[in-house]
Amino acid sequence: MATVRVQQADFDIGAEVAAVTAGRTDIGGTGCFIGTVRETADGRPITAMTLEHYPGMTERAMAAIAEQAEARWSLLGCTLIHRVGRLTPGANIVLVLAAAPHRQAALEATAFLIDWLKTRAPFWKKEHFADGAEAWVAARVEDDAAAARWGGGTAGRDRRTMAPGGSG
Amino acid sequence: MATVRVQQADFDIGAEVAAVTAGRTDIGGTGCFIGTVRETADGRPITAMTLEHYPGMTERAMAAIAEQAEARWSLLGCTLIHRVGRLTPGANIVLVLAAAPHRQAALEATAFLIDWLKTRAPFWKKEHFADGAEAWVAARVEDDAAAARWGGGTAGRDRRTMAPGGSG
Amino acid sequence: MTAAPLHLLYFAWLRERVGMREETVQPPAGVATVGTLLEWLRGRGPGFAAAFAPGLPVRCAVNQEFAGPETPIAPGDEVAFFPPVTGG
Amino acid sequence: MTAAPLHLLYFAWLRERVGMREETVQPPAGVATVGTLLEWLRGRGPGFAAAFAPGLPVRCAVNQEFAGPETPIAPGDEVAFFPPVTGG
Repeated sequence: MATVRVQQADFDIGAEVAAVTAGRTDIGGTGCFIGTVRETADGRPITAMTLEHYPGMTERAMAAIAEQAEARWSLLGCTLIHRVGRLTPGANIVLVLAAAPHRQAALEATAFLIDWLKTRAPFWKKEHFADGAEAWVAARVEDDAAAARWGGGTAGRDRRTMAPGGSG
Repeated sequence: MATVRVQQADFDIGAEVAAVTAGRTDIGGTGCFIGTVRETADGRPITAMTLEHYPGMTERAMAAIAEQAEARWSLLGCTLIHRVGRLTPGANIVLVLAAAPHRQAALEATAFLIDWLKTRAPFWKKEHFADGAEAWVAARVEDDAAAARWGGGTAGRDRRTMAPGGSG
Repeated sequence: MTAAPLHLLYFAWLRERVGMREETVQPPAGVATVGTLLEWLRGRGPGFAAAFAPGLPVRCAVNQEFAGPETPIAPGDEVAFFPPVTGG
Repeated sequence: MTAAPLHLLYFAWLRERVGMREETVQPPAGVATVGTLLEWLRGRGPGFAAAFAPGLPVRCAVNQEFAGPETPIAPGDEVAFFPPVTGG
């Protein structure tokens, strides 16, 4: 049903929207989100970002997230594309599409998909700063809060504590 | 700043996204909504929809709505394109784009823009049913409620009562 | 601001009922607000009576800004009548 | 389910600290959960001690499903360790 892809290459937004909507007359609204690399991270200029992922698990996690959205909002189309590898400022990172009979469902599902993608799909970002330093991006509390507002418990989510009194 | 257009012709989603984002490295997220003609209205099959508007006022109202969104969410890009004339099922009606440093602003602004567009821009839809009947679409209470959640009072909004004890 | 030449516009089913898209009118003295203009229009014939019949959801804009029945009208104003908007 | 040959994967800064992307290990008897596996890994050398130092935000998946310290591990399982995810 859903289109789920992990790729190094850029994506074509118009082509992806067309793939979901072309020839259909039951869709009333399509929501879309495109995430792009910013030139700064916490105010420090970056030259690039490297995205690493867990091949196999990533596709499974993305398919599970899409399936959740399709069921919750009776979606008529759903696309999740996430890029990996080295990306420079201005480059596309992620594309989310959700098509539904009505706009409320399409827009809510779009927000849900990107919130869950950020907290449940195994991708990791490393930032390369202009001064030569590099650092793995830390998970943001705000992203956990955004994901939590959709409920759904911790199934399919990375656990908060690995070892009691121990390793974090 | 914002791109605001009323046109009979279809729009090119990829080109419009590119127009907002190309060459920029300060955008972290772009939200998008595409409204399309459905093949049924309240369960009755339709063959087409005709969109009428108020030339001059439409562009002013759309520009005012975009300006609100740009100010509220510090948008880095904003596009509103609305088609008019006769449109058949599956055709695009409206495109909304909002680009911001972060995704929350982009997605909220996208929802705001389509909610306000539906209640504050002078467009009217007539549905042409498969059985030959036709009818002007009535305003939906749900759309008023969706628009009201953003506050902003009644400035720029059509009034609810035209004449006390009288004409509507 | 009593009698004034006005440019009137009608949209959607109001346009269909009054049978025209636009016109220029010279209302009598005393027509100085949207509400009084609407009362006067209602008496101009069966099409106008049907378009502005009490209870119908009629909206208005004066010089391309949404207006209410109390909104004043002045010579040369563009006054538009239409149903609640349904775009998007 | 005590001793078991496991396929281990490391991502992001865990990968950098342990100095490898993947390996196959045969942990001693008693290593039957993610938590006990992690304790054992921590003692395998300085890189592992740095990767699994107490207080670091380490996450885990068993057979490509997110797991907790109590999650059992069985022969042939694929067990991955990584930081909290930061995609999107």
